Amino acid sequence: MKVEGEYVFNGPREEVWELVRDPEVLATALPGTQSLNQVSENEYQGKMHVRVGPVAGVFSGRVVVSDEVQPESYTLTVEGRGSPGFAKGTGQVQLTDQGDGTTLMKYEGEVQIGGKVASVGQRLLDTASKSMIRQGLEALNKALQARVAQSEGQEEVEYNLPSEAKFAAAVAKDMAGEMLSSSRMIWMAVAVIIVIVIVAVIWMSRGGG
Amino acid sequence: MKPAPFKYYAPTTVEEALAHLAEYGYDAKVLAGGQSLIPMLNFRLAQPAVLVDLNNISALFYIGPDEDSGLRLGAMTRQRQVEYDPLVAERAPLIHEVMPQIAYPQIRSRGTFGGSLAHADPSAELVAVSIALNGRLRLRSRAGERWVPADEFFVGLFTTVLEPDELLVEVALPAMPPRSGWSFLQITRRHHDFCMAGVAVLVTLDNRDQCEQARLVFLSVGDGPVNARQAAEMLLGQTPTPEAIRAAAEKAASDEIDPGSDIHASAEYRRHLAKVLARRALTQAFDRARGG
Amino acid sequence: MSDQFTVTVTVNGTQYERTVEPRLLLSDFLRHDLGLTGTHVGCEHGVCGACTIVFDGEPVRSCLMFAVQADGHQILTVEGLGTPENLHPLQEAFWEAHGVQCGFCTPGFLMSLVPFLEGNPYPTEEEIREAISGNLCRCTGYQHIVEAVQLAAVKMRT
Amino acid sequence: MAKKYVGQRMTRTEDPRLLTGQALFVDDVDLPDMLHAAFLRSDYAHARLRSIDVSAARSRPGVVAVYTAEDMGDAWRPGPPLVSPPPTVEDIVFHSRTQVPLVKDKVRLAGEPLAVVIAESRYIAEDALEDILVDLEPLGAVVDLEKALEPDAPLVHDDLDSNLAAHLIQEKGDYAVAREKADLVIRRRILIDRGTAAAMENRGIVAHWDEKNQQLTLWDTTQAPIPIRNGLAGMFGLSTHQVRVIAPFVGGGFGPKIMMFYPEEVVLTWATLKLGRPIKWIEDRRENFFATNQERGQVHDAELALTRDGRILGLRDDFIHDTGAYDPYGLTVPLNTQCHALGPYEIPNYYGELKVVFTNRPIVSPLRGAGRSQGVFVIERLLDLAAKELGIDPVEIRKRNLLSPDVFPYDNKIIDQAFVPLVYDSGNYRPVLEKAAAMIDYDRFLNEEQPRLRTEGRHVGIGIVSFIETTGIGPYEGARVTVETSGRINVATGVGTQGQGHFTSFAQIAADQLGVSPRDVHLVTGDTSQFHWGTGTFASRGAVVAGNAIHAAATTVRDKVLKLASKVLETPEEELELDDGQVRVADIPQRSISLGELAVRANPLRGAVEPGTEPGLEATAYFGPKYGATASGAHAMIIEVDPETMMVEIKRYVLVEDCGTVINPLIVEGQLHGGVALGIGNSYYEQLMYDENGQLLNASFADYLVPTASEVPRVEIAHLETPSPLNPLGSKGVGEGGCIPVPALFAQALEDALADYDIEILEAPMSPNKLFELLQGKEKEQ
Repeated sequence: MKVEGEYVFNGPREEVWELVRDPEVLATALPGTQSLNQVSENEYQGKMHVRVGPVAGVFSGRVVVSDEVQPESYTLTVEGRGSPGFAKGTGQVQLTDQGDGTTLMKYEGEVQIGGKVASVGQRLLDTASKSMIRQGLEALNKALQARVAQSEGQEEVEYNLPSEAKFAAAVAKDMAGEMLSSSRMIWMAVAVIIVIVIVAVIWMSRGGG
Repeated sequence: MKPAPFKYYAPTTVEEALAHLAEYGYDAKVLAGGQSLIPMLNFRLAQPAVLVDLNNISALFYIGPDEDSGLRLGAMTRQRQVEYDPLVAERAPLIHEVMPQIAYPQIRSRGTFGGSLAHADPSAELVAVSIALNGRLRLRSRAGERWVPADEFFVGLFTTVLEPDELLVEVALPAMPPRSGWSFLQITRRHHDFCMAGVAVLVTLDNRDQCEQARLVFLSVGDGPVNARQAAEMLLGQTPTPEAIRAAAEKAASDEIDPGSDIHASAEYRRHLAKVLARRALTQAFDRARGG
Repeated sequence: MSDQFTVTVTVNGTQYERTVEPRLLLSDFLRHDLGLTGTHVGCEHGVCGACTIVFDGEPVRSCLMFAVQADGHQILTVEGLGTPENLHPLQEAFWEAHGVQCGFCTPGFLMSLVPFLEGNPYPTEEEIREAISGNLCRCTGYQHIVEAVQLAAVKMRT
Repeated sequence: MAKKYVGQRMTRTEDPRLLTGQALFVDDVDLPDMLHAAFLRSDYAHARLRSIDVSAARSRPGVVAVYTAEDMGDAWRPGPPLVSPPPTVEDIVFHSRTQVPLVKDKVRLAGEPLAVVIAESRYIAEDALEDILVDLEPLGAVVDLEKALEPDAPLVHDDLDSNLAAHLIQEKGDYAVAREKADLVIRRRILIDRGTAAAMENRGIVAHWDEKNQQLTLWDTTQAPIPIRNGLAGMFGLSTHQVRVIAPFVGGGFGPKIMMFYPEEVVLTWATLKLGRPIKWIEDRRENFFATNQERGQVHDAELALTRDGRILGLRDDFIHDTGAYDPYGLTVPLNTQCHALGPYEIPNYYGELKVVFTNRPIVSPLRGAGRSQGVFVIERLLDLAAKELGIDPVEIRKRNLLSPDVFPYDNKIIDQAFVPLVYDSGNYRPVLEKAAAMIDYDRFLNEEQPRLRTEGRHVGIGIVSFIETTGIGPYEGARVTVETSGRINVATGVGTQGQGHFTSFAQIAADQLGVSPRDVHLVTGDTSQFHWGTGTFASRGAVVAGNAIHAAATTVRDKVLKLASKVLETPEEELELDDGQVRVADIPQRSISLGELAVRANPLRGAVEPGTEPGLEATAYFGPKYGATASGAHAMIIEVDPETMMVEIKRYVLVEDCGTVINPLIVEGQLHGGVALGIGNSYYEQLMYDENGQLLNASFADYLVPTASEVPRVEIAHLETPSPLNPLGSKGVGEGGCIPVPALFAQALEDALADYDIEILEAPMSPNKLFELLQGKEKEQ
């Protein structure tokens, strides 16, 4: 599956770079992260407890950063696995200073998805990934604004790192697993994938070192 | 394909259910009709620790009149009951027309009206229809209750404004104004599959046969229901000529929806279908408005 | 979490009481706990309709319910419809019109159709096809099933 | 003979049990102390197995055993080839690679089993699957048929130097010369993709080793119980008398329920031998999409050479056939494709190069149609395009090329799936086509209705195609017919039954010989303890091959009955008649004896019998045809398309079938209806979608679209009978005929309906999305 898009961060490029390379921010901004370890200069390993609506699972993942050109671009290779399935992807992230204090992030990647989720959750995969990436990036942007505000000594913008539950809620807050037709079913499978994709994308935004 | 173990509660009152939700938060899933949750459990894609089953809460099953010729439905009202209810047929003919198109008879026997809304599938007929009809939803938690317009209830893909300790308990549907017309069209691969694109339309004409009010709500062409406000805006105050309808359909399909691709339909095909359906549905709805 | 629940349910007029885990599907309960193997399981995700039973008078997928949810309710399965020696008119019609081939989907069709025909004694072909739209059959191409329902409607009216 | 039951529309004997939920299916078997199995299957289509840790699963309460390939020791070995590879003829390449019970070193398809959990319930077994830790190293997957043969493609089988599983060229006449002479050559690339059988009952097995009796019993949803019995006995060192395989009522077969072996058949047998407890495994629907064989993937490069007046000079059809990760079923499917591309037409010159490739997808074996519909799609598409190019009506171009009735038996010079020459036994094709055209009112539709509807802006189109179906192939089947002392007739045969109505049609055959009602004929089938020899149900052969074996055995029993009755009634045999379960003296009906009484007398307690007299009224006979019987047919449809939405409605469907002597028209019609429904699925709804990594993207009934009652039209049927000279009943098979021509027919009708868009359909199945893209392409061109 192709994952691509653009997002404008309300902050200068250096700040964005700083943000995405700060493991502290990311580890807490990635809800459900049980562990996130840098295993070598360019490689991270982590475990995430993903919960999207009723779908839940522990995913273990690995990220390798390469082709890093600070503060412009880098390539990420991501692998995640859990009982509902697996995802594997490579993506390029590019940051462009727009000259007006904002930064354009362009991301482009190819994600392979397999296992249960891929075989029964196709209906909304594409739609879902778009939607989830947008929400993930918005969360990061809020973190950025909080940082920018802080560093400029302005009045602090209120930003609380989302809890697992809140994040999950933002991702897919659904109450009753009710619905019309199961015949047409199982979109939920999708959600897990989406989270994997988000993880990939967010990890993509993690700088080297 | 057998579900993983879970803890099970079958409260008989809303209060009890809310207490369970407050206690377990995101560890709990609400089981309404279960027609989409249980397949997920069977596939083991969902493994909630706790299920709170609403099927024994008799207070949530009802269809009744609301003031000003509207309707009120308890969230657990079975879809099959809605399908055959004479009051629904009289007061919400759009719903009456849509019900038989939802899934299969056996699913409607069990599936509930509120469950479908809370599930917030972008392809769900009732999701789009509830917005088209300007419905309002009553949400309850232990802290109290609030009413949310359907248009604001759906946040995105399977996402609503419901908090984990909240339950959707009731749906209120206002009466359609006089000189209103409606239409619901969808294109499915097989009869009764999730549609590749669909649209629910409600229009009202003034006494000069100009469009006084219009709502077009699309399904399956975005990460939630898409209320095409700009297209509706274009029609207001206009005589709904074929050209005006065509232009509105074009607007909605090119600027307001954001379809994804899947194994059944590409984004491009969905966009095309949305345009065709919007045109046809508006045409039918205006015809009906003129006739009534 | 091995909570057990006691379920009391009336199936085909007989009351049963069993202790079950809450996750036990109603289809498995009927087939394996009660030995009523006429209800078949074809997909366990609610599409094929083979496991359809009549639950409090309405057709439902027994693979999309838990046994514990049947507590205090009335169920009709294919075993409650007729016997080989004394077929229900709908079964008779399926026989006469050759609405059965491998027979695996058949109980699900019958249980979808019993409430349908009771509510609609003069169904059109289109209504019949709609009524069985939630039941898959791979053998018959549906034509003889539709003819069987037309025949059954006549039999059940008289 | 008083009554003739063959040819009657008889309701089926087996139905009352099926209709009341009394019929036994495999999942209904419930034995004391029974355990339940669940398989851990690979998520990856191609991967190396690094390690597998089942310790946590083993220690879960309720789990009795967890096994991997390592645990199987010497019992682990690849399965035998089910259909022998072709005889080693010069220039044939065939690499036999068969499936393994559990993956030992390398995963070759998504869903291949890695381990089995055996537990007190299926619920617990599935819980334990989640406890297993597997380390798989993903490898590049082979999915695309053409890319499979590229030099840098990953290898499905590392010991081969490419993914080529087989290579074979068949020739008739000289195509190159024919092409030289042709006025028109139509060449196209034609794609046919995979579907699945989707029988409503998934596969299932209950295996039980009874230690005290030293007896292995296997209830299995197989279409071939006897070969499974023989194979398992051999594999586990048991006498065939110690192994009983029962295929009880089976909820639809359609081809893929015949395999030797499916991994589960071996693993369950091995495990019950080890544990001494009965074990049940029921495939779930998601598993079925991975673990049960599939069919149809082929890429053709085909060309048809014709004269200006539409006569075929030659056909060249080079194609790549996808066999999946293994090829236990030999060349059955692609050979059928080659044969059916020749169809009912006089094609003097043919050249066909076949390449079979291994891919990282489930195994390919016959699925109702078994390669035939692909061949029909190729020839019919080319003929349609030629007709259009030459300005000849599609029916007319077919008529010009149909074989004439005086050429039979007609030797098509190439070999068929049984490696014997493709000989058409009998046929009369033109009346079949003409009848179909008349039934659908072909001329009136084209001349009146279609022009009228087109002026209304409606897009309606008609299609009509001819085809043949090779059926009733060997090697053989057998049957034992017994008159029981109750007067009822017992018939035992080895073929299994999956809904084809064998209980009834076989009874009709026996009843005619023995003067009883078919209701008094008890048929036992699919139980190896009841009949010892046979092959199975496949290739539309049950009624032909087993039917004729029953006919032969019943005829012999009849002779025995008459001989004995002649003595008892002191009347010459010629003056006796069999009717109503009695043998009567023709002119003196009160002088009679019942079959039951005769059966008692046929096993005398005292006294002497004439030397050479066999006891009982029983006979066993076998039937093995020289070659298959070739049925034929023509289908026609009218469809309407909405070119704005791509929604298609079939307005009328007509078919004419010639399957020789019809034993039971009711059953034959049912077979045809069901076949058409599958064909419609294969035309517009059912396609297995794989991504480039070999992941199946629609492994559920929500996304794999089996047609419902709303998609399948009413089918109007007519029969013509050209009996087969190869068997006494004159019958030909009909099980697959319904589905074979449908994709070709649908394509023709769709093109006709959208004539103003001038599209070419070169792909099956089509879909609304593909149609949308075709029309968009046209709009952009214009």
